[in-house]
Amino acid sequence: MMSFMELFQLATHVGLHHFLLFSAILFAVGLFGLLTKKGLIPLLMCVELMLNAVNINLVAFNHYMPVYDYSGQLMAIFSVAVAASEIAVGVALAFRIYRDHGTVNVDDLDEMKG
Amino acid sequence: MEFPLLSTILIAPLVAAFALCFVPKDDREMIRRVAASATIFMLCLTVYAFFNFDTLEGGVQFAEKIPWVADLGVCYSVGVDGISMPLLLLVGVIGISAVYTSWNTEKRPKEFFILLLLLIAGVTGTFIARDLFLFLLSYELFVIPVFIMVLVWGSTKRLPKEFVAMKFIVFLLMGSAFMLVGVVLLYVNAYPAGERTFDFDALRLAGEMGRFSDSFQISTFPLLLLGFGSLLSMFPFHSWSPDGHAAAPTAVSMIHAGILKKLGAYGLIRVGVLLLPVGAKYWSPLIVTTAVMGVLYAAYIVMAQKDLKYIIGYSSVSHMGYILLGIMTLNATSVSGAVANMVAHGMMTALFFSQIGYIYERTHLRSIPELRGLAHYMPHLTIGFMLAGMTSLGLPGLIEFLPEFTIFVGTFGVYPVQALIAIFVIVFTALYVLRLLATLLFGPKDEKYAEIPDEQGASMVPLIVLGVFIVGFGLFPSLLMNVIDCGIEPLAPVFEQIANAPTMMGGVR
Amino acid sequence: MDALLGQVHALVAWAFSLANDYDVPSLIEAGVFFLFAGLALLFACGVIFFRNVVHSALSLTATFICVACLYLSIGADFMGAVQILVYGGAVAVLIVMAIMLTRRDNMAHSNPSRGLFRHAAAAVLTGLFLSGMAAVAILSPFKSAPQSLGDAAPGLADLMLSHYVLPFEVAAVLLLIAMIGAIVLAKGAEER
Amino acid sequence: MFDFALYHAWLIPLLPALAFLVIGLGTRQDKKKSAIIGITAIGASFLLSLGVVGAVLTKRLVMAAPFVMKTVWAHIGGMDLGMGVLIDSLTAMMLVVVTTVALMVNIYSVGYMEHDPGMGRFFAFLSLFAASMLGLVISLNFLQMYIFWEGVGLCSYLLIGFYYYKISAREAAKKAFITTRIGDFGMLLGILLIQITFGTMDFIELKTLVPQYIWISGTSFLTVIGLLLFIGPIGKSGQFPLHVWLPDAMEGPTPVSALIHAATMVVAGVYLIGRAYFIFAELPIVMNVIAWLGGFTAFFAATIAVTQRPFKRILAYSTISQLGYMMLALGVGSLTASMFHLMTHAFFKALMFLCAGAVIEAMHEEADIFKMGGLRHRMPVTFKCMTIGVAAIAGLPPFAGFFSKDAILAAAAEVSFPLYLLASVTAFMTAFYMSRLLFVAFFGEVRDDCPAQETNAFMRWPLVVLAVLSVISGAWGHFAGFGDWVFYGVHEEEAINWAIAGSSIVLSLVAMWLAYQIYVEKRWSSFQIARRLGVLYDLSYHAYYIDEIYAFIRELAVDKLGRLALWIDTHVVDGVVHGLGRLAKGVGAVLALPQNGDVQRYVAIFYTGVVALVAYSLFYAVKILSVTGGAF
Repeated sequence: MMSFMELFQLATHVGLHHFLLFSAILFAVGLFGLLTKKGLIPLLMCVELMLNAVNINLVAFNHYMPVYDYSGQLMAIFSVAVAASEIAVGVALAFRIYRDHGTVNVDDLDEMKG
Repeated sequence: MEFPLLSTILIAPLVAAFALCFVPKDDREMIRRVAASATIFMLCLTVYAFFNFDTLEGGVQFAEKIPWVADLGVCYSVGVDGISMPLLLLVGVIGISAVYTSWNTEKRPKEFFILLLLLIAGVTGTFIARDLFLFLLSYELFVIPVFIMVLVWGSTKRLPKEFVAMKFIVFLLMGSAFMLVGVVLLYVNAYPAGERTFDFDALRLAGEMGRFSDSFQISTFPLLLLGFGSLLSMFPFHSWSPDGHAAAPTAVSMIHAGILKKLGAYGLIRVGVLLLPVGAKYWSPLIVTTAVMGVLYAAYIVMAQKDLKYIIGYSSVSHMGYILLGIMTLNATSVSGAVANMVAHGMMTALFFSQIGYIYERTHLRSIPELRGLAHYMPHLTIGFMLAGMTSLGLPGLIEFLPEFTIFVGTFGVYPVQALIAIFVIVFTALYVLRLLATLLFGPKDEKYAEIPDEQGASMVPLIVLGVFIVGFGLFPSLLMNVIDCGIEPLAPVFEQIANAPTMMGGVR
Repeated sequence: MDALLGQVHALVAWAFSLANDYDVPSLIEAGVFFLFAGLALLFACGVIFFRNVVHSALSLTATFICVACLYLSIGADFMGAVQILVYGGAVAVLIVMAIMLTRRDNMAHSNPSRGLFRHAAAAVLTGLFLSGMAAVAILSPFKSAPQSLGDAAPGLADLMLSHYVLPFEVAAVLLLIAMIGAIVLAKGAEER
Repeated sequence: MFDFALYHAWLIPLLPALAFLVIGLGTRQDKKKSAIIGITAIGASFLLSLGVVGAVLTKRLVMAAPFVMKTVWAHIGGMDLGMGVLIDSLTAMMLVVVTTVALMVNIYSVGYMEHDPGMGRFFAFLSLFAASMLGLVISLNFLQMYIFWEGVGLCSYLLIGFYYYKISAREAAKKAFITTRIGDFGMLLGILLIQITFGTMDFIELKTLVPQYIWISGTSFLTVIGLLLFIGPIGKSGQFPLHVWLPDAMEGPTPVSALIHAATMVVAGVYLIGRAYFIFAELPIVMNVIAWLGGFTAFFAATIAVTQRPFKRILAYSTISQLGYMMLALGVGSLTASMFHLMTHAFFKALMFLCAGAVIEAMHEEADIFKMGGLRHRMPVTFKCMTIGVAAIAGLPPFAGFFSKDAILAAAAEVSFPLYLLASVTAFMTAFYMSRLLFVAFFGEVRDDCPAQETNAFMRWPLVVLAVLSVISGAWGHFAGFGDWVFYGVHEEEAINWAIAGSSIVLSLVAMWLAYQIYVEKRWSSFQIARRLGVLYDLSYHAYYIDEIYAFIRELAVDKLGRLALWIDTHVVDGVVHGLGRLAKGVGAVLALPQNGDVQRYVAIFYTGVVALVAYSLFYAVKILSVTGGAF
């Protein structure tokens, strides 16, 4: 069993694991939201949270792992681009759905049910 | 590097299909001219290849090899040996016949011919592939055009064509799902990771090195058998085939019965028997028995059928039983008989279907009490039906006699009872073929056919092309047999090696 | 008094020894990390639990900014900038606009959630997921080797235009398509 | 000259084959050209055959020392399949018989088919038949023989069904093909067994291999082979129980009946056994079967012929009966007698058939002999020819049949008295029903409405030629030493056994007198006799109802079973398939339940999966870490 001191030392030396844990928690928060929210736009926000968590991982790996170039950050940038597209289309969709159905609550939207 | 003959043969229909995309859809003359010239070109090249095939040298000839997906060990590797060369010729012959049989397609000819050419290209690819991956790719590829063609240009008689198309595709894909598992198992077991390859020869080498243990072979062979067997319309997995023939447009029926079923048999030899000889040996008594049951059973069903396409459909199930019998008897004689019979039966069935297609196109009838006495007005059609019928019942001097005889010679010493039944079915074959011919062609005149023209011009092409090969190979079988013989020769050690392997019945057969 | 003084001395001595034992820069680093990480998580929870969707959106923006600060803290300046510009700016604005466009009534309860069962199930699933991921994160034997590679922007540009040029182009096309798609979707078919 | 013929013997079948090609592809529409081509080809073959005979006589090519030419036809799966020419005295005899009759029939057909639009087709088929038959005769091995055997079967099918618009002709053709196919099935099995046992099908090689085999392994397996081989001749040569096709085959044009179903093709079975006599002669059981089946068939067919009414049908049953004779002769071990009878029978039976053709044509397709009468006044040449034919078949000296039939009776008497008795009774009945035919059709009063006239020259001259042959071939063969040439084993000089010959002459004369009394003098009413005989007469008249029995069996074993199989296929086999389809649908419906359109549920399911995967990988990670001992 580690002593308090060792634990403290571990906690205060910020490293890759801190970021990984943080992004895991952030992702989990987003996931919880994704599972519990009703409105379409909050859902989109939760997705953004999860994407951000992923980006954090990428950047952190790039910083802490011996990779010697910026490919991790570059991945994150691509991810940002994809996320931006996603949010743009998502918002347009939400708007469209609202106009056609008068609601953005996902439980009212089950037309594709088999 | 020498001229890439096989790739040219493969690409010709693809180029034509591509060119057809730019032909206006109303210009039917142009469309069919393009399709016809592609298949004529193919036929010329395949005939050239066939007669330039060096039977003394043997082995794989006209080979080409280009690395493709290096990580998986996939190559674009083509070449023909004594087994695939005759089948490639078969593709060439049936290809041109199929195009000319569909000469008068009214409904969306452009799309029809594009799909037909794609189909031809797919089967060509399968026969010339020397790489298992390429083989499987082409193997799965042809299913799509067939499906669409049955769906769009098919005819609904006993069953709706949509249903039949679905049945067809489900059957084939189910079969190939099992087969795929088998192939992946082969691939993984042949070599350790990193050295893996799909090359046929390399896989065979692995087999010879003993990479496939006996128990592995025994458990994997049924998977391959399910895949190839269902394509080959092995009893009891045959029921898609007569329905498929009946619903499909004539050209598809021709290719389907003439080539696709042979593809199953070819795959069974190439992948099943060659790579897993011990497995094949183990299961052979069972398969031989079912094959013979299929031969007899399908022959019986033909007796009760009235629809021409069903008759030929079931009769081809019966004939494919002979081929399966020949393959699974696992000796050089019977297998060479089976390969020759693949060619023979392909040409015969194609001729039958093209003649049926001709008469169906003009009368929209195809059951025998309705069609009768055609000989009075259509001598050419009569010759076509007679030729096909006589070939079907194994008349000497026509292409199918010697292959069947060879199968019987090979089989009779190994499985006497099964062979006896199989040979007895030649009487049944004679019975149903002659009944069909008698009612269809002969008998009193029926005035309602007076207006229908006899085969002329383009519609004579299938009869002439197929007829030349049927009679030519029948009278001079060495043309065909020498090629097959040099393809079977390398198999002799394989058969010797398994001569003492156990079967499921226990002892040594 | 002496005793008190002695204690103060002792305390000071302890503090000094502490300062000697622990390198202060890393403590500061830890402080910064925990501050922004904590804030980010707090705001993230806010996104979920605020009743008013506008508050949620603001909270989300705050999360983004905190994450951007974290990026800056590990020397990823360019990423931080991108994070602030794209997420803190564009995405936030888009979301707020979407909210404005789809909600015209009372904003007080504009961010509804599911029932209790849903919450419980989601909590269980999320908890499992989190514990799994945390275990993975902790158990993974990564060696942290912080490195500074100099200025990020030129390095990124080099990569983007050499090795990753195809993905770059694809991303550009994707953005274009997304833009067109968004316009088409929002505009609607019946007005054409 | 003779050498040329010998070394070009392969041309004998090839010329008619070429004629078939030329007529079939070119001159089908032109009657005259087709006839000329056909006759020229067969004429050339005839001349070549004569040359071959000359060669055989000069080089003394008896059956033990044949002349062989050989080529590889195909090499497959380790088998060398040869084709070639085997010339010995037997072959030469058959070649001459076949080409002679074929030439005569070809010439006759010019007159007979004059008004038929399908004359070109007819000559094409005739040429094809001649080619196949001649190919069969010169066969070097069993496979070649089987090939041409099937070839003549095909020609027979095509020619029986020549009047394809007649349903009866169509059905008869089909029946002939299928019935002989059953025989071929047995024969094919026999050939396969020979190939498997000996590794060759060549007659010459087998001739040396078979005795060795018997020396080593005995005859039991060979007996099976022999019996199987014999099934082929049963079918082809119309032996009981596969004789049913031959009477129906009379639906074909009469020249065809003369050529194929009397003189040549039907004796192919006899010829096969003769050719493979080195196998059969070693197998006593098979020989007994052949002898008794032949004897029975001869008798059985004769009992049917007695009551038949159509001209050609009587001749057909008589052919079956005579073929039975030949088989009997083979079975009792006298190849010479059998082949001798084959030759004489070919001539006189062809003669009678051609007469029948002339009569039926003259009667405008009326075949019932009881509707004829007094034709001897109208058709004197035909009458004379027919009389010669009847005398020949009845075995009166000095006509051809006397010598050959006597040889058979003598051979039978040597081996088994019951067989001899059977043969004698048959000979008696043969004389009776042939005289009946002659007397009813040609004697008596000319009917008022009888349209008969003597036929044209094309049809007359072949009759005369064949009549001459029917007269002289027997005596000529006997005195010129037929038996010196065509024999198996050791040849024994056979003088005529006058006890047997005398009794058979007496029997024939009695039978003819009886027929004369009944049908010309009308001393006894034939109807009364028929009524007296009752059931026997009915049985005979309906050919023992064998056709009906076969039809019943076929209906039961083929058609009903076929329908059953179809039912099974559509309901059971397909039922399983469709059942599987429904099963898949059902499973699909169950699996579709979670997909109710609730996106969040999808997400939840997805992440459940993720959690499971994470847990799974963690499990292994921990395992690995515990091995490597590495935390971080």
